[in-house]
Amino acid sequence: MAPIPGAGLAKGLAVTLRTMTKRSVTDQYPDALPELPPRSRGVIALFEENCTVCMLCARECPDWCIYIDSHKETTPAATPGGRERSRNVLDRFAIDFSLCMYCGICIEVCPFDALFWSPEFEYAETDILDLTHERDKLREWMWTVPAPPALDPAAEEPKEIAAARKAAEKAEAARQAAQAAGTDGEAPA
Amino acid sequence: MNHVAAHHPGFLSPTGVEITFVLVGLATLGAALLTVTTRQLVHAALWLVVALGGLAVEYLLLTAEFIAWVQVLIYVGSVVVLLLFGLMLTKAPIGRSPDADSENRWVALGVAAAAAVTLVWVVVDAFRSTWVDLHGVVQGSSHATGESLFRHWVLPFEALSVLLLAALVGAIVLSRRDGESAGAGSTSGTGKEKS
Amino acid sequence: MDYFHGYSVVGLVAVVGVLFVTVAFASGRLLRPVVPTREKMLTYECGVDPVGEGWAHTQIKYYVYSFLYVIFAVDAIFLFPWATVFAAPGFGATTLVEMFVFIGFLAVGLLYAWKKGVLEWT
Amino acid sequence: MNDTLDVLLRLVGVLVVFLVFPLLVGQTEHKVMAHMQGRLGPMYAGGFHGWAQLVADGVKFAQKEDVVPAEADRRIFQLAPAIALLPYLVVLIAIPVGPDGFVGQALDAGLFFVLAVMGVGVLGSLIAGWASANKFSLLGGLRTAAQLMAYELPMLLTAASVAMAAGTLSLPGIVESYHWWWTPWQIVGGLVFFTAGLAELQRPPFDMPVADSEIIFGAYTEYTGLRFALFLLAEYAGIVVLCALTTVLFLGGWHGPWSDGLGWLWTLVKTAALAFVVIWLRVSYPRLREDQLQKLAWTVLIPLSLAQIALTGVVKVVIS
Repeated sequence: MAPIPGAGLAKGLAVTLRTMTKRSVTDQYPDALPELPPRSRGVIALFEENCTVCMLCARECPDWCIYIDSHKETTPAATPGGRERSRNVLDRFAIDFSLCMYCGICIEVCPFDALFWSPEFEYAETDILDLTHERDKLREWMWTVPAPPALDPAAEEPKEIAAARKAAEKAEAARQAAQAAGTDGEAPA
Repeated sequence: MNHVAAHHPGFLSPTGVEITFVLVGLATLGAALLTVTTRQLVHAALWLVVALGGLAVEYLLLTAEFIAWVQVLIYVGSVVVLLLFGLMLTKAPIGRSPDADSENRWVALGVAAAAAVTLVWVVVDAFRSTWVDLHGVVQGSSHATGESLFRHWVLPFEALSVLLLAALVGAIVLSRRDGESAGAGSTSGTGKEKS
Repeated sequence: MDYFHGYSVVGLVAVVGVLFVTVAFASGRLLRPVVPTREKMLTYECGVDPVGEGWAHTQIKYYVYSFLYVIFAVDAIFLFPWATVFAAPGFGATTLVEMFVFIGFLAVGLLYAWKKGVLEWT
Repeated sequence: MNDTLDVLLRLVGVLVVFLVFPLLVGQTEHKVMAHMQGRLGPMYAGGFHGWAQLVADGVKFAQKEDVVPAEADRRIFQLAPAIALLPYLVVLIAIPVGPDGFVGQALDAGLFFVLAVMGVGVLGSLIAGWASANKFSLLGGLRTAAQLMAYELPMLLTAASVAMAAGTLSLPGIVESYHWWWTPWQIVGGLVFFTAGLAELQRPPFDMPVADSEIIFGAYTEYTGLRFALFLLAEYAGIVVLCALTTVLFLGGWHGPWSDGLGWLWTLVKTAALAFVVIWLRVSYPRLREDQLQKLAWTVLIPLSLAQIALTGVVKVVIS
């Protein structure tokens, strides 16, 4: 309820005038790069050395924008008389970013940590077909993937590190046990 | 007249004014003819703009400054807008309207010629010995118009206001009845039994 | 002769304006491409093909606004010659009253229109 | 010879003002509007804060294809921008900038001339709306007509009020007889005049005829390239004319608070301030609905202007 007629109008004018005198919030993007928040979803990068062509990402993708081709290679048996192994070799890994909706499901489901979010976002193209990026480009983006953020100091140890540490401890224990056994065996002998 | 022109070599000498007057008059006449002969309704309205504008220039050349701009303001600025508004409201088509011809061309021509002859005769007869003094004081300035209007013609002026009021009320009454018979929701219930 | 001088300058401005527009359009013709296609020449309706005709039911009662306007404009015209003389010696209060009578009638008309609900659109 | 040169200078001056000032207003609008919305506005064209943005726009417009829809009335469609633009150029010559003949051409009925000719410009958008053969254009044209008819009247009435106060219709004459107490005396009339002028120019918040969220761009929907640019130029030239006219009629033109020495500068400063207000209003207020527009004109502005006329008449007769 405005006590004076037109008070609301004056208030509107005051708001715009005040905004004009303040600094604008525009990022001058191409001149000054934006400060991206952690975990920015810019583009999906492929760490292809980790990929086993399990196809989980392609199957889980809601809009089917991941294309994977592969073939099997057999490696001769490592030991004479052993069985020869077959191995999946990646031929093509492409993501069509004109279809991708940046849901990140492929990254979530990848069991071997081959897909990562990169904050890189400057990959606009003038032709929509050029938005399908092949594995070399996806591999290049891997270099822009930031290191995972540091853990909370009070957090539980990461599982893989815990596993590695346990393995290392076990090996150390075994080595020490062996050493001990070696010296012990000498003593009674 | 000649020696005055020699004293003031303006852009338009009195003879220049006369020549311009005749040329603009011819253009106005042409535009008026196109107005009544074109088959395209909106084009007719636009030719009317040209004709009315031409008339305004004629007034200007006769030093009737005030009337000239009244002509522009009232006729070009509002009567033509009224016409165009009406044409647009009633879906004036682009292109020819076959029913724009009432098939009475010759009768209309006769009426127009008779009206023109009467008007010219009356005007010439009435102002036989009066001449517009082009190189003297401007005779149709707003000051002069106001002076004669409020010194000599006060009563017609007041009568005009009554006339305008009548026109206003008439327009409202007519449009209200139209609006209600068209089934438009109206706030007053008085007109319902009429339709 | 000041009068004709003044208005010939006004006329010249109009001529300059017409020249400006002509030159602009002519040079535009030289500068711009002309690549007509059928789709370009279609009436624009936000991308879909035009539907129906460019006409919808419009209530003719809005036309009364234009009548109101013309009548009031004719009224307003008389204010101008009046404005130049009413304070001059020999006119004064009488002329003021005359104009008030004139405007009074029109104001009655406006009140009538207001009362009749013509000035509301719904 | 001297006379011819003088006239030529005035003509060139008017044309230059007509082509430059609207661009200045437009560029100011770009920047002011951006900052009022917490943005920066154009920053690249021309280098320094995008000062050449509108020049770049002009170059772009001139190179664009001129599309005339197949259904349109070709000739009239092409003519409409000129009709919308030219009246403002013609009007500009009668607006006084400084004392002692610093005006394109002083006319005895200057005020009346200006109002009459400005009314013609609307015909441009009207016939553009009709000739486009587009239903949105037609709606825009209808709204333009309705808006003109509602707001021309308060403009006329308040201008008459100033003419009464000055006792003349000549624009330099009006400024000549200005006293500082005119502004408080005519303040209501001034506000009504400015508001009605904004509405005639279809500037926000009175931009119903070009409401882009409803009818695309009203009468200008089908226009492209240069013709569209001319419509825009007409709008900004209209702002210049309206602000200059309000300055001359209600704010005392070249009269400054301290000295009249830099008269023309005062006129320009006041005009620029009003142009800023025009932009400011655009940023601050939402668009009025069509019925609100009509109601505002007929039930607020016209009664107010009639009251202003009564006040002016009484005060003038009492003091004379």
